[in-house]
Amino acid sequence: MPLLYPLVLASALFGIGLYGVLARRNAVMMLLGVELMLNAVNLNLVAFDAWFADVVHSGQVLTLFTITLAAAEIGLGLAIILALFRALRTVDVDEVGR
Amino acid sequence: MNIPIDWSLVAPAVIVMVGALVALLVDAFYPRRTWLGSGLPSTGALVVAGVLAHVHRDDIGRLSFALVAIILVGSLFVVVASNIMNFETAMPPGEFHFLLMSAAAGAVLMVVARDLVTLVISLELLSLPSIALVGLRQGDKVAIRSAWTFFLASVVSTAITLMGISLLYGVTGSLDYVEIREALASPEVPQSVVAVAVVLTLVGLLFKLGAVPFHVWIPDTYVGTSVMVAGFLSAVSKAAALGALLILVNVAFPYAYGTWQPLLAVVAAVTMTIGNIGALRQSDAIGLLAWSSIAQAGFLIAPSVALLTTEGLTAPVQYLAVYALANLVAFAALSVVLRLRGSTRIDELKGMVRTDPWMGIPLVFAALTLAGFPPAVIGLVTKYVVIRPVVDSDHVWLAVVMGVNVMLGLAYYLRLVVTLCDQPDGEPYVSPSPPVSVRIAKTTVLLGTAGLIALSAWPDLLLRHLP
Amino acid sequence: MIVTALAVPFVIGLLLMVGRARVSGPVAAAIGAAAMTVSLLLYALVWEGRDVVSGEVDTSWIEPLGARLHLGVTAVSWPFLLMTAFIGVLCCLWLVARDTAPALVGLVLVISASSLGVFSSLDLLLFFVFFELALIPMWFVIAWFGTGDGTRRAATRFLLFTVAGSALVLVGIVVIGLDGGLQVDETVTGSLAAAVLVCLGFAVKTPIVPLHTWLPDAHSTAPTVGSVLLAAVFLKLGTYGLILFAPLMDRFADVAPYLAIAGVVGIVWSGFACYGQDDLKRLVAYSSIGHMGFVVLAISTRSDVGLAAAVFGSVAHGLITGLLFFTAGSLKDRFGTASMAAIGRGLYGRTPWLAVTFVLAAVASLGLPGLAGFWGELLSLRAAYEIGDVLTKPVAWTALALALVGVALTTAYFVRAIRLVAQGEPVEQDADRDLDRREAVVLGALVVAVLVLGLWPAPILDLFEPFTVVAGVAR
Amino acid sequence: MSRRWIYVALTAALATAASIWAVPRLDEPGWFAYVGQGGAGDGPPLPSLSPDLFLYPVSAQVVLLAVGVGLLVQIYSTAYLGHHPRYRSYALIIILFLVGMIAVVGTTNLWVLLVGWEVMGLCSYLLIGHEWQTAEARAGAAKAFLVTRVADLGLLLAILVIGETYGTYDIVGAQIASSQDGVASSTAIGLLVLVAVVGKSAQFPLQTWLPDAMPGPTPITALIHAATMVAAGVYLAARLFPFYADSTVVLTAMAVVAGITMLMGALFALVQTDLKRALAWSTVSQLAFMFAAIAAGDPEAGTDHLISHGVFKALLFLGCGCLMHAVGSSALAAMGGLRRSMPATFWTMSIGFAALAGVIPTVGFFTKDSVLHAIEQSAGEDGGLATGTTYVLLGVALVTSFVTAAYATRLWLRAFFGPVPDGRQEHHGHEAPRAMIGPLVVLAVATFALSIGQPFHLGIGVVGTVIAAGGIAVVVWSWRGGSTLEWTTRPLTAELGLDRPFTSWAPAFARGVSRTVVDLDRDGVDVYPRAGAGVAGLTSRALELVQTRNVQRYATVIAVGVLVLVVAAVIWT
Repeated sequence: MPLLYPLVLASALFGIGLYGVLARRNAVMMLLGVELMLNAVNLNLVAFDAWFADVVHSGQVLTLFTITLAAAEIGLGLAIILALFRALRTVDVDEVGR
Repeated sequence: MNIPIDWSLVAPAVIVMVGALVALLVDAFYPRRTWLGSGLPSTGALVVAGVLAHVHRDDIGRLSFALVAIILVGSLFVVVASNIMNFETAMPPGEFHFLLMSAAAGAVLMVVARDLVTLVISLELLSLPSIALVGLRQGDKVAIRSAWTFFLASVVSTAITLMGISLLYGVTGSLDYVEIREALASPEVPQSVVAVAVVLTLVGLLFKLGAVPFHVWIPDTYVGTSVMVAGFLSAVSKAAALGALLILVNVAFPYAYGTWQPLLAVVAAVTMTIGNIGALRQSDAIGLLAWSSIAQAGFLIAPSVALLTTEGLTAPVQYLAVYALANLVAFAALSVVLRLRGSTRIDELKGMVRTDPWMGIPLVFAALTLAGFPPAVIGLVTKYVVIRPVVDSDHVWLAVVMGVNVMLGLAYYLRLVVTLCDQPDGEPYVSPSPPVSVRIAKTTVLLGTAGLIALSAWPDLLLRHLP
Repeated sequence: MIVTALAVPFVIGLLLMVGRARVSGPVAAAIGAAAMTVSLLLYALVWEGRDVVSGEVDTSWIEPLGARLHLGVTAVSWPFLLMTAFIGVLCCLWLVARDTAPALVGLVLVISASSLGVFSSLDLLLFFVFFELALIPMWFVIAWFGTGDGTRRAATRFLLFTVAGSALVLVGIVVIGLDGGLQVDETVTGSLAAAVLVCLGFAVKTPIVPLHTWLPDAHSTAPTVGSVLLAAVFLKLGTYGLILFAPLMDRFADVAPYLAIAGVVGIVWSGFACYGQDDLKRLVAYSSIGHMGFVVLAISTRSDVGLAAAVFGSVAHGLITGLLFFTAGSLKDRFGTASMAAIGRGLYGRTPWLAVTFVLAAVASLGLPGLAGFWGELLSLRAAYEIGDVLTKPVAWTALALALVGVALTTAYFVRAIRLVAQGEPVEQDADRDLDRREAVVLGALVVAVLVLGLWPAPILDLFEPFTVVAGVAR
Repeated sequence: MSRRWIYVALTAALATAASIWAVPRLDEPGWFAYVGQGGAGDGPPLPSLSPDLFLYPVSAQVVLLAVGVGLLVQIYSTAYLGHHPRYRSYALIIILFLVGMIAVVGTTNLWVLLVGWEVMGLCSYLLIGHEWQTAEARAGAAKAFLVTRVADLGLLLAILVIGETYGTYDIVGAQIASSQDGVASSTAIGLLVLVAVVGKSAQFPLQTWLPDAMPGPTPITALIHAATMVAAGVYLAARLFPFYADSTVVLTAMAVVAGITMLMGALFALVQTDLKRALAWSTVSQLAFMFAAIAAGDPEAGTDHLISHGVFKALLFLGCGCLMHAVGSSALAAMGGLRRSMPATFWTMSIGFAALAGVIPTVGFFTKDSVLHAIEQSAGEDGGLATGTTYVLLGVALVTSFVTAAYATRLWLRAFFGPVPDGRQEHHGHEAPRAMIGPLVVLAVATFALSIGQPFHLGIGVVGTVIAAGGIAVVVWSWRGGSTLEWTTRPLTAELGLDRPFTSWAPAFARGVSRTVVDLDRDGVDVYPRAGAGVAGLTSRALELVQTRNVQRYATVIAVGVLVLVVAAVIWT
């Protein structure tokens, strides 16, 4: 498989994720956008790893770490959103910013 | 697969992490959740980590050791001065110390990282606890909102950095600094992709430094959180980011200097200018320091245009040391002010040098250090130190921008200084006999000031021994 | 010896500021005068001759940067030092009055001591540290002890202008330091950037048109001693800086023409500006710009005569403008304003001695031969006439012509001022009061100094004659 | 009363000392001969004020004239101004003035000369402005000081050029150098000196300050504006003559200036209605005579006339002071018929007017004769003025002689003869006190005494006498014919409007420019710091607008920032 396909897909994912972060008003949806961006990175890493046939598989190793990090971020993010909701009774970022 | 671990490098971070866990456990199992209960193990861990780092300083390398030392001392300062918060029931001491120590561990790890995986992990280890720290105060709407701001800005920039790292991996096939450098040395690598990758990779670090345009989170976050956490972010977190940036660029990207050198120069110039201008209209001392820390980030980044020379590496570290100490003194003094007077508005500080010289004079001295103005000679000398490599690498225009920014900076530091020295309004505030925690915080402030004065009297102390 | 001479006023100044509640104003002023006298005597005694660096102190300071604690008195700096210490003594004596705040005396001492430090430094970084050290105290002097509206604004303007200039100087010092080190007697640089930055920076301090707009506000709102220190000492920091740095920079030649032209344009500009002033302090402030223009013209020739002219001109201006500001201060003390319209005409008849002093100061300032102001101007003109090493004939002679126009204008505006204030049908006011003893002592001392230097310029000029190596300034 | 004599005694002491110094020098040979030490170095040294006192015969004469007139004026003033509240400062300034004059004349050091020169200028300023309550005195003083000081810049530059050319600031040294290495830069030096003396001696076109200086006390006018200060210009031109003697340009310029001034001054004097002002214009005209002699290459004739003019003009001014003392005004209309009531004043002043008109055997005749002779002689000589110029100059001088005799007669007649004006009581026209008459007598005697030993040039002397007699005759004839001698020719009484550039144009120009400069300084030059502060303030406000606490906006800033940086980086790379 040519390297191009996964890269295009990754770029698209990253872009969509970024759009989600910038455009969605709901905090949870923004988190999802971030997830998409991180997964684009993962896709990139795995694709490059496969393409290089990297012996030490550093790409895949980093992918594993990224997945973990993503989980941690989501955990923290959701906790914050929960606290926000408790404090402000909303998860709409426009409301939060006011 | 047997992965070799260089324990001498990791040991300080591990010790700090252990300290974090101990603090959490003590807090969990010790029925009276006191500040000291979790604070003492933290302090101890930081001291031990420092000793360990000193023992292994040859393995760590002079530069990294200097950065580790700055981070550990800064964390220690924050831990001790944070005692000021012991009266706040909304602030759980165990969690506070655990998060602080975790972040400190991440910071230490960042400056000893020699591959991108470690860098990413340590960056997150620094970021996520910091975010949690910012929002830690329970039921505080402003704090949680600040945490949300910080969180989102942080994860977005982390994602961008990761994207950059993935591209870098795609170009070089490795995540190890040295291997990346060797790969980039070859002329066959696609230059534009490298440029994009380098820029994206640096984003996360610049974000932590608070460089323009990644500075937007700083004012909200500093003002929204507790004072000492802001101090931690401004000193320790920046130290880690700067250290990581210096080492990453110096070790991994020397051949891509065509990309990062102009980038850093422009970013530095814009950052210091925007930071100073932003500070001009602040009416709150914390807000002023927040913007000033953005401006200072510009001064920290500027000498990295000469990163490939020895001086380009040491100058920012020396500047960082003084900046961190002065900033911590200022934040700690302000935390005392906040506790005693309930506000950090600049108007509230009026006449403090006369009514409360033991807090007023340190604030004045810290402000003068940050402004780079005698009698705080060390501030001036470190300004000189950071301008030197800039000029040496023929970026005279940047040096001139730095000069102009010294003037801009003075405009608001002066306001702070003269307000502090002014005739106080109304009745002088008489604080009731302060509790021990305030005394501890005051002592740290005075110790820090003493350090600054000693350095002013004898700048060689710093410039010769660090790094 | 130099260290003592610096430390005494510094320490006493700080002590006075700290212990301001425990001492009365006159006592503080007397202590301050004593301290400055000690300093003056030490500086006078330290002199060992013009071919050596007198009282040299040279110890290590910041090794990695090549900066040393290097102090010493040279033929160039000695007149500046004595003048500064003398003015410092007089400022303290001036403050021996009932309503003096002890803190003001402390600030005056600190400012004087820092300025002495500037003139004593033979290390560029040390020079810069002292250069900056006096600024914030001066802010306080202007903002707290000044009179009129907008003292704070004027003080801040002064400070920011000066710091903008000195920041450029700092960058210039970095360039010089990288090229040739920081020791005045060793270093030399071929960098154009250094020359531009340093000249631009000192141009703000000196000040040179069009970078002068901070000066009138600051001078006119400051208290009397503040104005005196600003004009007599602070402006000299700028000219001394130029004198000190000019020989260090090979590319000074590229900047010199602009400097010369800006200097003489300043002379003419300030002349016209003075002609339209009503406020006496503003008038004196603007006149300082003109006199500094002569000094700048002299420096820009970078010749031996120019050096002598610059040093003499600076010192003479210090004394004469000190005299003018003290006189203006006396008037302001009496009438609450320095506006000539408000003071009224006929001071000759109302307060004869004060009026005579004012006329004498004005006449000295307009450069009448036989008074101190003349020799500096004259030598500047001669330096321009002889063109010097770095200027071209068209530039130098254009500058010369403009400077002559400036001399005429100076006469015109001072004659106008004398006509408006000293002469005229006297209209008595309640505040009419001739000099009291304190004022008489201070003004008398300055008058004597102006006369002595005017009739016997040799003490300073002999430092530069015959032209050989002037120790401490690489040449 | 006795305190006033202290100052007289001081002046007398000064005069005695100066005389002891100067009198033996009168017989020294040579006219500014090259004696004394000095030598050319590599370049001129820095200026010094070592006194370097040295007198030549001519300088000795001028010193004696100055201290003599000074002493007489001081004595005269005890009566004239003795009750003035500011007599003390007045008397002291006169002494200072004399010291300045002695410095100018008695030194070979050009810097000392300059100092003395300017000290005289300052003293003149202070003395003209002695009555500083009155607007005319203030204006006159300011004008005198400004004009002379601007002109003095010429002297300053001339000294610099001499120093550069000959490597020394010593006149004798420079003369030696010029005799060894030849004269150089003569045109430059000469023109600069000319500027200086034109200002100091009130020659065209800088003549207007002298008549306006008349609000000063009359004795001062006698001292400064007749005998000494204005004469110092002539002295200087003569003293430095060797340095520009070979420059035709300079001599021609000087001749033109002298020619214009002498005739103009005489004509203005002819139509004045004020005695003092008429005498002032007469001084201007007579000074031009001296310059004419110098321009003709005979400075000695010029200095001789300087001495004689100093004496008789001082006499006239002091006499004028007596008249003013008597009638309370210097207007001719207030005088008339004073011959009988003030006989001493009448006789002494008559001698003065005779000398002014050039009547034998007063000294005025002889020295004027020498001047005319010098001009005549220089025609056809090599170097110096062109022959045509010389003859024109001679013609103008003769015409001036005629006019001079005419106005002298007119003034004499109008002051002392004719009807007593209506308003004046007879007893007002009383004789002046002895302290005032005494000096007049001394000067009158000197007017004759100085003619002893003066040369006489037959041809030109006869012509001059005839012309003077003609001038006198015309006026006397017209007086006999019933004319009141009120000649008010409009352009002449308005002094040709030559004053306008000084009294209205220059001040208006200075005021206009200064107003513009002040405005520009505030609103123009100050724009850049204010604009800078404004931009910073606006940016600061804009930054606050960005800090909305809206996370999405922050994220957008970050994303856009990254995009910009990436694009920039790609373009750079």
